Amino acid sequence: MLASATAVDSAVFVFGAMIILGGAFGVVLSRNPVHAALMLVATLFGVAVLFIEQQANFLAAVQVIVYAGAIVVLFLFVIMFLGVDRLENLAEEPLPAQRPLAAAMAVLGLAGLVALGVEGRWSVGAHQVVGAARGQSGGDVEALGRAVFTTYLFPFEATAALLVIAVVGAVVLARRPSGRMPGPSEAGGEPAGAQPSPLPVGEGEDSSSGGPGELEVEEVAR
Amino acid sequence: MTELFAAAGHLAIPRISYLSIMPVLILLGGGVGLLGISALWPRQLPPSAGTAVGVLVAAAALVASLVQWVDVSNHGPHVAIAGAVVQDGFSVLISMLVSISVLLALFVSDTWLKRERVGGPELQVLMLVSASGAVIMGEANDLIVVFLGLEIMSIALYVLAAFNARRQESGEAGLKYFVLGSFSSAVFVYGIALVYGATGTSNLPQIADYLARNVLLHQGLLLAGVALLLVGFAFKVAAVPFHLWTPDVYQGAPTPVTGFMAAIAKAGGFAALLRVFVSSFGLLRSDWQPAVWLVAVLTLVLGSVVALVQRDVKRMLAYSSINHAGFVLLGLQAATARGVEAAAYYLFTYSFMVVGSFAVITLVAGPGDAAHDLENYRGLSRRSPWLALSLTVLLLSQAGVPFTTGFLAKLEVVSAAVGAGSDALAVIAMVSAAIAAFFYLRVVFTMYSGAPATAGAHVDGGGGMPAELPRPSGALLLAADVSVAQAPTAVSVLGEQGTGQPIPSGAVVAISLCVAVTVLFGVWPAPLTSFAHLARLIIQ
Amino acid sequence: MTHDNAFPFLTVLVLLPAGAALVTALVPDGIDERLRRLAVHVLGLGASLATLALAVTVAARYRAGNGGFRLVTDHIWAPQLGISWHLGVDGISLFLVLMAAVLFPLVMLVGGWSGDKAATAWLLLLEAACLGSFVALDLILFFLFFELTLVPVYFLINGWGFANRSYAAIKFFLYTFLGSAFLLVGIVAVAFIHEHQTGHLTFDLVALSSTRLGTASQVILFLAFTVAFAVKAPVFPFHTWSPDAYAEAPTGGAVVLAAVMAKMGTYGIIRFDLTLFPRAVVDLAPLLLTLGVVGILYGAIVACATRDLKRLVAYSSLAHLGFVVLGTFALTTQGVTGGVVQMVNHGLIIAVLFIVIGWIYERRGTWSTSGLRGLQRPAPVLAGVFTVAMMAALGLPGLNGFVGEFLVLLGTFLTHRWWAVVATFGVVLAALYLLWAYQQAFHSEPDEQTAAVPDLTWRQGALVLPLVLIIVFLGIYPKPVLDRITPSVQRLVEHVDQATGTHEPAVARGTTVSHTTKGSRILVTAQHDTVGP
Amino acid sequence: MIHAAFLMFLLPLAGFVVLALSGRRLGDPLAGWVGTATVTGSFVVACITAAGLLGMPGPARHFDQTLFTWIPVGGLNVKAALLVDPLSMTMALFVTGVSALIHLYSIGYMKGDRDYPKFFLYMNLFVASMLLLVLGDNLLFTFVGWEGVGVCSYWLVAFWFGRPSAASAGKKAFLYNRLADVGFLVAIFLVFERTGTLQYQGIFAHVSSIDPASRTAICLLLFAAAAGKSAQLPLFPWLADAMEGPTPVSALIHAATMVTAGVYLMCRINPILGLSHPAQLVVASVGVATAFVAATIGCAQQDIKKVLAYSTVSQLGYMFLAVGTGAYEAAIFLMVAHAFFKAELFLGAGSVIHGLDDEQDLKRMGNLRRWMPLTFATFIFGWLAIAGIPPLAGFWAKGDVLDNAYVRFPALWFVGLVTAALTAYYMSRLSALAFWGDDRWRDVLKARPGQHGQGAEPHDAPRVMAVPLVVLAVLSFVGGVLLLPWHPGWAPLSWLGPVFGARLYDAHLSGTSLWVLGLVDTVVALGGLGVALPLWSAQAHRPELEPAVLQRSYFLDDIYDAVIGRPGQALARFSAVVVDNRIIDGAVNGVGRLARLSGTGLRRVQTGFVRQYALGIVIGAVGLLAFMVARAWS
Amino acid sequence: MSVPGGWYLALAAILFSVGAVGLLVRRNVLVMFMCIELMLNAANLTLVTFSRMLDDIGGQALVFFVLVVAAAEVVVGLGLVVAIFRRRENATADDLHILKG
Repeated sequence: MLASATAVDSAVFVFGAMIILGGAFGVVLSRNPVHAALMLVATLFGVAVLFIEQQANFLAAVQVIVYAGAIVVLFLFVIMFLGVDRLENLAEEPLPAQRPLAAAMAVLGLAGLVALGVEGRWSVGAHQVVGAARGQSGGDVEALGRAVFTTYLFPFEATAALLVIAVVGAVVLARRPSGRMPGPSEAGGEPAGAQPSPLPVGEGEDSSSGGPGELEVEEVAR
Repeated sequence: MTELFAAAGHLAIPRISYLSIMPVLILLGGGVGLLGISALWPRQLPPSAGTAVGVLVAAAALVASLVQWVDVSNHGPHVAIAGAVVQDGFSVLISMLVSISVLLALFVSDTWLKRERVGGPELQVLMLVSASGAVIMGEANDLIVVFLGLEIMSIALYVLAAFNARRQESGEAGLKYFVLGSFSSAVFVYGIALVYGATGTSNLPQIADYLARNVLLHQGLLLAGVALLLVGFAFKVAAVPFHLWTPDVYQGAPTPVTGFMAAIAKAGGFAALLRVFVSSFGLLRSDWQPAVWLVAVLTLVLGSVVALVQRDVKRMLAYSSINHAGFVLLGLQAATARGVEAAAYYLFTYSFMVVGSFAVITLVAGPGDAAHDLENYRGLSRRSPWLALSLTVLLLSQAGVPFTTGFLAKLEVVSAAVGAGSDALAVIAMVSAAIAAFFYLRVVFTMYSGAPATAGAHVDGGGGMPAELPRPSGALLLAADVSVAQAPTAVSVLGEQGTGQPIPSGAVVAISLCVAVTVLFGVWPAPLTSFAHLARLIIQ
Repeated sequence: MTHDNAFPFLTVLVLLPAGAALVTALVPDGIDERLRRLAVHVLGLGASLATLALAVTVAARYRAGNGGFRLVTDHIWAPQLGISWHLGVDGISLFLVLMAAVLFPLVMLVGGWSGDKAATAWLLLLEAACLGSFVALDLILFFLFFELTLVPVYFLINGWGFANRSYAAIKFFLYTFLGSAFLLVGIVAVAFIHEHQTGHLTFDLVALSSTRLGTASQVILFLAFTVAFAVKAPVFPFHTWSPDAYAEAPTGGAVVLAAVMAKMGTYGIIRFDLTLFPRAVVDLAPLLLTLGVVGILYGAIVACATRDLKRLVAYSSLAHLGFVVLGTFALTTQGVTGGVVQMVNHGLIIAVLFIVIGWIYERRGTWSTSGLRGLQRPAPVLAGVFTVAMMAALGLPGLNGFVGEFLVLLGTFLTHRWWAVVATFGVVLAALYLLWAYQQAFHSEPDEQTAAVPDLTWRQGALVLPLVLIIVFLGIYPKPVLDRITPSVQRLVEHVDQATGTHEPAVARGTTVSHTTKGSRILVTAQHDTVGP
Repeated sequence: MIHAAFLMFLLPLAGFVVLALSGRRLGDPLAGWVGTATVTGSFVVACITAAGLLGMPGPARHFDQTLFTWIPVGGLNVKAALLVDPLSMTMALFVTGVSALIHLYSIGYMKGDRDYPKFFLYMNLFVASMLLLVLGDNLLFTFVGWEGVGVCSYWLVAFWFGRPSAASAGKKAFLYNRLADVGFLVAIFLVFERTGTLQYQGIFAHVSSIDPASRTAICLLLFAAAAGKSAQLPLFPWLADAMEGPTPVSALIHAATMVTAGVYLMCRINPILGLSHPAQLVVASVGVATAFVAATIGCAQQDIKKVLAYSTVSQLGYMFLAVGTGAYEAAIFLMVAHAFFKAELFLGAGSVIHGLDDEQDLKRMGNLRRWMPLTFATFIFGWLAIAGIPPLAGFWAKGDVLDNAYVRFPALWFVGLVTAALTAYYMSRLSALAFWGDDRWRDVLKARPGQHGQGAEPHDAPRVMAVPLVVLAVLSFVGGVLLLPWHPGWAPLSWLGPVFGARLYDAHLSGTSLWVLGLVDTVVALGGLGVALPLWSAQAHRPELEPAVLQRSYFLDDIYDAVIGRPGQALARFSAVVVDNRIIDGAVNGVGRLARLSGTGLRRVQTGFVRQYALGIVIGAVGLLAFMVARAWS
Repeated sequence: MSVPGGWYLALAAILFSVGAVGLLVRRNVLVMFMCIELMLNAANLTLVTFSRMLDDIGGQALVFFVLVVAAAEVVVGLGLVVAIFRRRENATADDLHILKG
């Protein structure tokens, strides 16, 4: 089937797939979380490549910018910040039967999905419900923009709520607890007297790094 | 839809029917507004103020839902905003349920916040925003909107679960919830992708329409997507075997949050689940019904059986909530209008029971929110009789004792199941209810027994002595009306006599309301059942 | 079915004790203890006596006629669910209502809990639920009341019971609750089949009785219903909660459990099984008859080996309810009527037995026959009361127990000869264990402790006197009762006959036989060939 | 005046009620007089009623008095009604008469008893029940009386309940009767099933429509009941134990009246019985077998009352023999005569016992004729009567029975004859031991401080006790002589004709045969007497003549205990401990435990490790996926 | 003629599985998060593939929203990690098991 595609397309697909899978296995198999993060970047990049290959140029850009640029950086930041970058001994698995079962499940699930694909046992849906993806005058960016502001207007607005929560959540979580953190056995006790000072909370729309940013200041001050 | 694209280059923004999303807007706007107020407030915003604003917001959302209801009654159900949301009886019922739940939960958390002194209005904000997510799920008419609602609700809940930074359990609960929640979200998204691929759209009516018009040569893709969607939903509503997070999270989360979570997450999850499966995948019901049947059985049995051996009351109620999820699944499995109605009714009544129960648990837990062992409930009837009585009513209602809403809810779902020919499932459900009754009764019994029971003195020939008198000190039936009627004075009545500490009025209001609804509509079911009867999906 | 009256007697009958329960619970705790106890006492007793008066009024207004339901009230209660507040009495329920109404005031007084706020409120609530289940003509309404009884009883056992009370209470609750699980599903299924046929969702018994059900579904539904009823009654082998519950329950609780609540099970069988599933009833009659007979013999045999008086009475109760089952599934006028009469009689008898045993316990601190000796010497009146109840229990003619047992056995003999013959031996066994226990507890010379036991006080005597008188009266002159029960039973039996195409033996109905005081009658001998197993 | 019939049983019942309400206040002896008066009144009413009946023409001597409808259900319509006919009136007359005498006797006998009023309470109730039994106009009403006398017997046997043996004996009596009553009940069912009525007249009107097998079944079932009540094989062991009751009770209930109820019942159903030859044979055989067996046992008993008890059993056997041979009138004759002389014997024995401070052992009596002349004198009549010495009542009655047996079943006649010899033997033995020989009672009285004081000597009974003794002695003598058919116009027994029907009883014997048979009877009786009297007045201890097998009544009690009692107890224990506790309750608790166990097991899945939870989700997801994909595949 | 969609879909399925397995076998919470990102990417790839196969821009729009959700999740998730592991040395997911049973 690959042969029926043009050589370039095939090459790009194979290249992208290799990066993606290599990165993915890298994430899973890296003992060092930092390495894992970097491997993740590879995967994300590979996905972006395949996006482009499928004429999703805008998404490819967003993929690289948001994912690789922001999210992975955030990961790295937290890894460094918490100092949890110790090596993980992948050879041992404290939970019995975890790995064999995981492998078995993966094989089973994958077998199902892939078998469906290879057998061609799936019918795909109707064409062009929201709007054509190809051959648009303004390219995929305009098509996507049109879709987002018409058909997907409400979801688009709803993402605002999502971001608000992200911000508030990060703030709440990052705030230092005012009292001790009792273990389960001595849970309870008197609430500490001092009230935590409320963090200044901006009404930022998308400042996804706001929370940790504040945190950094505090931690450093300590 | 095509007319949108008629004029190339000109963007035809769809008309926004603000009424359709009014509850969402109110909850969301209220949350953000509260955030703003607290930021602008010169000092720490007192919890009462946060509660007040939150309650107002919730009440406004409730009013908005009522307006929606009038609208639906007058003009019939309709879709809005480019078909992304739907306004029908079912969605209105869900948004009312969510509004009321968040209102009650705010009352409860007010008490908790004051006692634990864990800071500002973020709790209320998160609750409001989370509630908005649940409302979105209820009115979502597109898989992606479902997903977004689910995420809005869940992400807020992750944070809420971890809200009490002083308790390790809270953090652990939050993280576990988050890891597993995101994992299930990923599965869910993958499911969306497959369904999208199989049908070419993510819009629910369009999916139904596509399935109605086309005979799929191979259903593999579609059914795989359906399975994965089911996994995502089942996770949210804590159906076995996707329930594993539930006990840990319920136990670890701050108690008011647990109540809130139990009510909201179930409501939102089931709302979307019912809509997606019954209206979009209705034609596939013969395919997914057996799966749901199995899941429901597992859920019913496991929920009741494992709860038997719990000593932590919160954890026990977590398992009980799993059991309840099984009951709601009966409504889904029926996949009929009656089933949807029954499920809606069940969710509606359950939210009162569960919020009320956790309100009492919040109070009993005491400072530090840690006293959740069954032993902590021993003799509660003496320390604060009305509290014990209220919990008794709520637990009995959960057990399905007659003349409570809990019974009618079970009756409704069982009716739906039987009506759809799932008699065996109905029987299993009722048997599980009987098992469940045991652990509810155990709590009740513990509350009403003073000293450790005189064990071993079995009457093998009249050797037994008449029991010392740990006697229930009130009549169950009355609790509701009494506590409502006496709400102003109830503060002192409810007061823990041992400590002389009055119970905050917030919790009193919440508990009274929950008990009142549970009993009132148990005795006089007509209004609520008629109301639930309106919970119709736009397409079935 | 006629709406005889504008005044809703039955609704008031149910709501009066419920309302009194509410008021009782609202008696404030703050006031002076004596005043509070007095208020509670007056409330509890007053309400139960008022209920009794109302029940007597109902009975007085009841006209047997064709045996249909009387004093019917029918209001829609939950329209979406098809539930209606449909109440009515016929001959079958009338006397159960009366019996319950008679016993509750007594229970208020004998428990040692008069003046206790919680106990009184629970009891009143229980009374409402018991009466409700006897007069409910809507299946869900019945189920509601049927289940509602569990809660007060649970609390009464748990709060006021004896050493092992919590085990007994929870066992009772769970067991019966579990049984009800099947009942609920069965009820709903019937209603849906009816809806499927008529397009009308209703749980109304009268409406549902016209539902056409296939044999297979009848059998399944019958079993679902009957399991719940069998647990409640209890019918062998679903009885093991009862010895525990009866033994651990306080005196009044045991009285209500055994005398009133047990009847809800057998009443349910008669009222619902026979009405809704006639074919299954006929087909499965041998099974149920066998269970009844086994219950009769087994209860008696186990009772023989029991030294605990309360448990002994529990097992005897199993045997007695076996008679009710037997009579019911005999499906003859005599059998079913006998079953109904037996229910009432057993209620009265076992009430006296439990009350007296409670008094024995008060006096001697035990109810084990091995711990008692020679009670008759110091307490002859107490012994006398016990003797009367015991004699009634073992079916001595002239006391009420005999009428029911005789009718049951006779009615059974007409259709299922050998079951009746075997069951008749249960009568012997009843004498065996009762007399044996009596001899243990009451005969011989008393030891020192027992010799000092006081006899019944005047108050106690006055409490049981009405019951003893009723026991004697019903034994001598049961006609007023039988005249009201029989038409309703005949109606029911006719319903079964019509639905299944079977025929009650001509002898039982007595319609085809000309009848004179001289007893000259014409019998078609050919009919006898169809009789018997 | 015949309409006053209901007063017959209402009077004792009223006595019962009065005594129940105020017996304690009346006290000793007023309560006794109240009891006696009501029964005497009852006797008077009986006489009046009988006179009324006699006033009617022979075949129409039948009067039905309906009091009220008792159990009306569908086709069943049982009335509380009395049937006054010659048979029932015969019974009623002698029941009330003997009862009145025994009540009178009891006033003296029971003097000083703790529960004096209660005794008369029970006695009155007994008389009322007995009259109900006799007068009932339908099977069920008869059954009421039947059970009523049973329960009164229970109370009276266990009257001295302080003695465990008395309490047990009462229970035993009741249980044996109860067991037998199963037959009665089933017979009632069968009768109703076949005829649709329980009224005697109605049943008899339809006798012909009852199939023969059912007829036999009905008869045998009723005979089973009768065998219990009348202590026939194999149900007689209770009667000997019943002697634990006060002696007047033994005299009234266990000799004169209640135990004869079985005979009465069989006579009552004679229209059915007469049509069933198998049943007749069974009745006769069982009767004669019982007569013989009981007589042999009677030969070896030491307890004076037990000898009398077995003799009662034996005599009842004769009565059944008569019933079985169709000689109902003979049965009734013997019953009445037996009532007189056996009551006499019991009361005499009671007098002896009374005089010896409650000593009942024959071996500790002796030579009492010296000390209790009146008792002795009256006792002689009873003794000779039962022994069959002419011209006392026993001779005629027994002769009548044997004559009929001779005609119908010669083999049975022979057994009956042997029994007659035994009867004479054991009664003479008793008399010899009690009234002749040495004063063996001296050490007994010395050892026991009784009401007579240490070392006191036995003496005759007080006057209230003496009067009945004398009256009954006279009746034992006269009863037989007067009833003889002295001339055709004087045939008191023929008035039973309408009840039994002439066709059923016809001896077919010539005058000569009658004389010969009578002679044989006399010789046999004298033989028994002649052997026993010298033998036992000389020496009280003759172990060789009292084998254990007879002393212990053929070990029947032990056999029952081994065959029924102990296995029964084991079964009960097994049912209670193993079946109920372990299996049924165990299953219930096991289900509970299973739920708990599975709960405990399943909670182990909840390890707290988030990765394992994820694995759970994956497994579930893969499972669902596999299920769905599999559906798509197929 | 480009590569057939099936290949992309299979690739996405493999990626999804690898992510899932990673979540199951890794103890480091952050790496677990990364695995979730892998799974989300697999979903995105699927969506884009379908978008191309169906010539429908809707699929790409969905990807857009998934991206936003992923971002929000990561923020909160990392916030949680920070809150919990701030004072712990080298904590792993396995160390969190106070709550169990």
